[in-house]
Amino acid sequence: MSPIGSLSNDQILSAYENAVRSRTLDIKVVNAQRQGIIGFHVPSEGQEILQTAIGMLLHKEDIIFGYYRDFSLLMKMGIPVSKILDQMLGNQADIEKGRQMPDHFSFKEYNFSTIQSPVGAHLPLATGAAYALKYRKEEGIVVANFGDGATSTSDFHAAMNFAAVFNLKVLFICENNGWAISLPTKKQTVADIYRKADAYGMPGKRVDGNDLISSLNGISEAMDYVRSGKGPYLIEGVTYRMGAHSTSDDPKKYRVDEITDGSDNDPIRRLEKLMLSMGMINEAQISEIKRRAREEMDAVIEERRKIPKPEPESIFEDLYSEPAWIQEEEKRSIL
Amino acid sequence: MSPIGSLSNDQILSAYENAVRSRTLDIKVVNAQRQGIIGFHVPSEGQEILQTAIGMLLHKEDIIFGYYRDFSLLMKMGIPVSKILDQMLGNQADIEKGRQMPDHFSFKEYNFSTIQSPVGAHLPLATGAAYALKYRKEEGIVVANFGDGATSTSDFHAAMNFAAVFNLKVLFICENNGWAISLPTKKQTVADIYRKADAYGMPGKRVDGNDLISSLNGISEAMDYVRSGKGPYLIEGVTYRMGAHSTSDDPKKYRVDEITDGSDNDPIRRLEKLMLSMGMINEAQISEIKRRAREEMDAVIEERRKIPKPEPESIFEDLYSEPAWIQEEEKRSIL
Amino acid sequence: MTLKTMVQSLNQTLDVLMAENQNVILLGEDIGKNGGVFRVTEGLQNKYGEGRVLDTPLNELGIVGMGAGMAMYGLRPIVEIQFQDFIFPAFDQIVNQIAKIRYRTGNQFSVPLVIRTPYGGGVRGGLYHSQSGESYFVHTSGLKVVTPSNPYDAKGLLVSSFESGDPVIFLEPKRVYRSIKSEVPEELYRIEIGKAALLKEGSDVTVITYGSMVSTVVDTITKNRVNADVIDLRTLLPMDIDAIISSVKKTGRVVIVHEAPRTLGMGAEISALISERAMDYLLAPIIRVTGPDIPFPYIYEELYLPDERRIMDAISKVKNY
Amino acid sequence: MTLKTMVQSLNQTLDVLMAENQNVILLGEDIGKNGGVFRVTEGLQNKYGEGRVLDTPLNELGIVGMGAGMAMYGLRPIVEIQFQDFIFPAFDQIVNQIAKIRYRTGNQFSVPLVIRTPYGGGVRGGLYHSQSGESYFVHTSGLKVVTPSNPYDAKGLLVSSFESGDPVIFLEPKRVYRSIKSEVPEELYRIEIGKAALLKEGSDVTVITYGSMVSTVVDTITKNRVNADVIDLRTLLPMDIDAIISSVKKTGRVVIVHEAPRTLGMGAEISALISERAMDYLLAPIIRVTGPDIPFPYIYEELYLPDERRIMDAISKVKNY
Ligand SMILES: Cc1ncc(C[n+]2csc(CCOP(=O)(O)OP(=O)(O)O)c2C)c(N)n1
Ligand SMILES: Cc1ncc(C[n+]2csc(CCOP(=O)(O)OP(=O)(O)O)c2C)c(N)n1
Ligand SMILES: [Mg+2]
Ligand SMILES: [Mg+2]
Repeated sequence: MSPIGSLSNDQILSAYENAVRSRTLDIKVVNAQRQGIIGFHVPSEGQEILQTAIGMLLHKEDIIFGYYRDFSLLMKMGIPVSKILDQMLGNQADIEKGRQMPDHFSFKEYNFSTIQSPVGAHLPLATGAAYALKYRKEEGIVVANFGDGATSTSDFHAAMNFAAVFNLKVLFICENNGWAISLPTKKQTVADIYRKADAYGMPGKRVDGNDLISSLNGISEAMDYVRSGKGPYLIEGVTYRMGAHSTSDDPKKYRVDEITDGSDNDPIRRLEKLMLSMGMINEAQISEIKRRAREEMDAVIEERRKIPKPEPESIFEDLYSEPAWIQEEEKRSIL
Repeated sequence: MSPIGSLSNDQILSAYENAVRSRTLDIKVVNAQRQGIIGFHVPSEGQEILQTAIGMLLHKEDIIFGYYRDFSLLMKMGIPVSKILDQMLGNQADIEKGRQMPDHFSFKEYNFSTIQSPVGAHLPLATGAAYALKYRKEEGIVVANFGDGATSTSDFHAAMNFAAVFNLKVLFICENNGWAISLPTKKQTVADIYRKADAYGMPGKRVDGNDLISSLNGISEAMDYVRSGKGPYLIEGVTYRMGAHSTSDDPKKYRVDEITDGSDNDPIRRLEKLMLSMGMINEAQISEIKRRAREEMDAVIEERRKIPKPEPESIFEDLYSEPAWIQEEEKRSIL
Repeated sequence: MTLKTMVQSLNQTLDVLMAENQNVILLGEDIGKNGGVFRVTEGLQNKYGEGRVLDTPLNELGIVGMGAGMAMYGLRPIVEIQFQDFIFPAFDQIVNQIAKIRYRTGNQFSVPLVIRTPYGGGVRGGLYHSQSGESYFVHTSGLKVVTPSNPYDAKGLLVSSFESGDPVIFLEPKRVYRSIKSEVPEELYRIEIGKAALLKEGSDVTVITYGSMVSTVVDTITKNRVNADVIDLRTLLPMDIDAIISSVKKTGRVVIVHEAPRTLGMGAEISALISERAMDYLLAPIIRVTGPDIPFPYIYEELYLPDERRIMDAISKVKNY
Repeated sequence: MTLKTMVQSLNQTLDVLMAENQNVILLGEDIGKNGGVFRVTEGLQNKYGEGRVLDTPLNELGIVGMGAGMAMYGLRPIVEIQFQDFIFPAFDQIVNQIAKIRYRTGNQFSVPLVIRTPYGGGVRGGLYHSQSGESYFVHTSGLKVVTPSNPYDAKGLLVSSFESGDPVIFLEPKRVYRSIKSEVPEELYRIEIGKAALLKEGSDVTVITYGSMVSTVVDTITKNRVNADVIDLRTLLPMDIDAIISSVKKTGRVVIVHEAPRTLGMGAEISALISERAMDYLLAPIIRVTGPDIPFPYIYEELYLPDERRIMDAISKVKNY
């Protein structure tokens, strides 16, 4: 049973707003990075629609193992922009206490697990979380997002196989944005990514990740399958990394942009055009939504950047359930 | 072009003899292990026909990355039983100088690479060897053998993907013997093993590894493909581990044997019956071949076990291209 | 109380932990019907079912990673890696994930995961069934590293490891699995993580060791009537620095014995800690008696392993210095 | 001779090695058109083609394993791991394969493979772009471990590593990549593996360091006019034991400085080696100034890294002991 038939104008509008707010935050953060306010960023420009679709279909009890390029998903999950920025600034309000690079979020309260830098390494954890749900017969599924590059990792292989062998409720979603830093997907692997499911005896499906309806259709079908206990499922969402890999990257070295902000194949523009053609929205309203998003983001950045850093001694905390003598001694000698 | 049409009686007979000699050596070595003459053994009983087929189709310049259960392949490659036993005994004639457990062979002279214990870890090396062949435009292909359990390893995933992406001449042959120690293949993975090729965009094929003709047909088709430069190929040879995983294993804990020595589905017996039905051989000749094999193996074991151990100081050699002070100092303090 | 081998002690401990806590899950290769290649999990799948004793596919990364995910979400997994030599495919999960998750999430998540694995040589296992890799883990903050030397400690340390709330690498000296028996109470008891045992008391020399070498050291000291403090570290991370330093201050002479290779073996850290803190008490150089810096060879493993002769040589050297 | 950064020096060295030897192949992530994320391989794919500069899929195990296979079969691969933090997925290939292949085959095969990788902190890289993991490799016999501290050494050590015939972990201190320039001759030259450099001579104290900490140490010593021997190890496995011991015998006081965590960091081995050999020459405890045993945090990396204050504290302590 696909939810699309029942998709209301409000839902579409809110999906659109989420994508616009995410894009806007991306642009503002990249600027903040240039000004030295934020240390680093991995923009999700181009992947907003796919991520928003995932967010729309989640249930409250689902556990998300996202990756570092999941801004729109975080926002659609209702995680406040202020908390996102606190992490990126590494300030005193950051629940991670400033320990991780920007974009490496952990929001247990929101069932958003924890992001590491090593690509793919969260995927085996996702199988363990799914086993916990299964063992305790709890509601909910695990959704694990990752890039096309991640499909080459050892972690992907282990996690896909374990999920299938133990018949776990894991929905694997590959956000195939065409690139792993400078490596195009066709040099990452010869196969179509959704076909990698074959190797594990699970279904795989490709969706147009730049199209809201295609994404919602494919993902909801997969979620139905997973929720019903039939086993794990692999979705390949074909999308596109519109900008640089990160603020440290210079994509001109290796590619010419194929999709640019506001062009006809920009996924946000595509949704705009759909909404315009459906008469759901007009250009003035679009401008207003974008203006509001800019205002919102400017205000939150201004507010959050004023929060001071955590105390220096905090870097010696949380290594163990109780402090050990080694770190205590080192803390005394350093501070 | 399949070689089967042109398969001569002599070739079939020599395949049969190879399988019988291998089975006989296996049995003798297991006995020697019980008597404390040899430390350990991983028998290949049940997998003789598949391995013999591989050996028959190899070219001189092909490079083999085999695994620890490849007795029949080694023998079909013309590696003398004496050298096999020298390694297993760890004597002074062992080219590895007694450093590895039995069945962990390296025979560079015969283009048989080197066996490690960690399952699957040779597979990435095979891609490097294949790249060397390609880069130097040399004849030959790389053949990499491994078990069904190995398909779950990270090394398998990396090697399959790299081989496909770089379009390398690697023939991957999974000797699916139904078990990884106590784990049946269906709990190792939900997929059919040959379908794992899909994940890497390469062809995969299943052959009846207990049938000489099916094995030769499938493998030669795959070899033609690989030799012609079309890319890597995955063969799944369905065979059966007739005995224990190793001399340390007690299979009664976890299974009942499905195929036993000399029973109708024993691959050697199947070949015998084929040859008998074709009038190529009679029961007396069969007994004679088996008797000769037993004599041969008894004699070689008797001969090789007399060779003394390497000198104690040899264990400090061959760590680096030139000795380093650390090992030299440790040698002095220990000897 | 009955006499038990270490294998029996561990098996019984796992049994009680599973009986007491529904959230205890075992996972590893061949641990189900087969009971583990060393039989530590024998009978447990039969008793607790396939949902609690999981035979996994052949991928250590998957085992550790899945165990970690279970631990983050409320289960209490105890993982078996069949041989410590085969833990390296999981090394990234260990170093970059489980050791860092509590820290990086600001204590939102923890990974109370025990990774049991047999280690050490002396069973004719060659390069890949003999390694003592404790240094790789002790250098990794965020982990705890524990190794029992006898059946009694095995139980008490496993219980404490299980209850510690942190990821623990639990190294089982496979040479000792069946070679020593001790009295092991049926009920659960604890041996504190981070506390060493003083197995013998003496004033001439401090001999520091752990795990697989403890019985060799104790036998050597007893047989040769050495008047020595013998310290069994029991926990390698964090080490019991107080026990070490107070003994060194008493004896002034130190010999460290382990089976792992010398270079950056535990002996290096112990020696450095002593130099920093008790230099002026030392009457002789700190000597390490260890495995050499070579792969563990199939032949001559008796040369690889520290033995009575090498231990006594070192003791004589520090005593006659 | 021109002034070059370490990145330029390495780039030019790779260029010459490739020009001179057709068998040199580079492989790694993003090393082709992109020239590596730190630009060490910039321009080389353009010059030598896609057959000699390979952009690989995202799998470090595959990179190291494929490189090892090439090396066993006559090619001369030089591998790049994008950050040392991401080498752990390849750890099994490193510890169980490349370090043991010559040994286990009785010298039939060797693995002349150089694994280059940027390491260390100070670039705001947080937990996963800052680690100094040298201990993991130095504990692994069969490997050589090398780390240059300046652009000149980078070239000489890379050439020697390339020619050494063994697997070499070549650790490039990323903080130094562009922060120091030195004169670097165009032609190839060698700096012997296993030999340290005495960067300053003095009689009060021996300061031992390497890689990323060398310039901090030298600046501190110079600025504070400490009368010290400053040793840049350059090779971590095997270390230059003679250089260390002869300096210690002269000064009697030792401070070891590195960025890696203290517990089983290089300082432990250096301290233990000195205790074994030169105990009677010591006038003060051997002190280690190192990174703490915590993951490398994103904020306060200046607290993590040893600095002038901590180095001078240690020097005062040993001088005034
Ligand atoms: C194990 C590991 N190797 C290398 C890196 C460096 N790295 C960071 S992101 C990245 C590319 C990831 O590509 P993909 O999975 O497609 O995700 P995307 O960034 O395109 O969203 C690489 C190679 C890493 N973080 N982890
Ligand atoms: C990385 C690793 N993990 C575990 C082991 C222990 N082990 C040895 S053989 C084996 C099963 C291998 O099964 P398979 O690949 O099917 O080969 P087979 O023995 O059946 O021929 C296991 C788990 C190992 N050698 N290496
Ligand atoms: Mg991508
Ligand atoms: Mg098998």
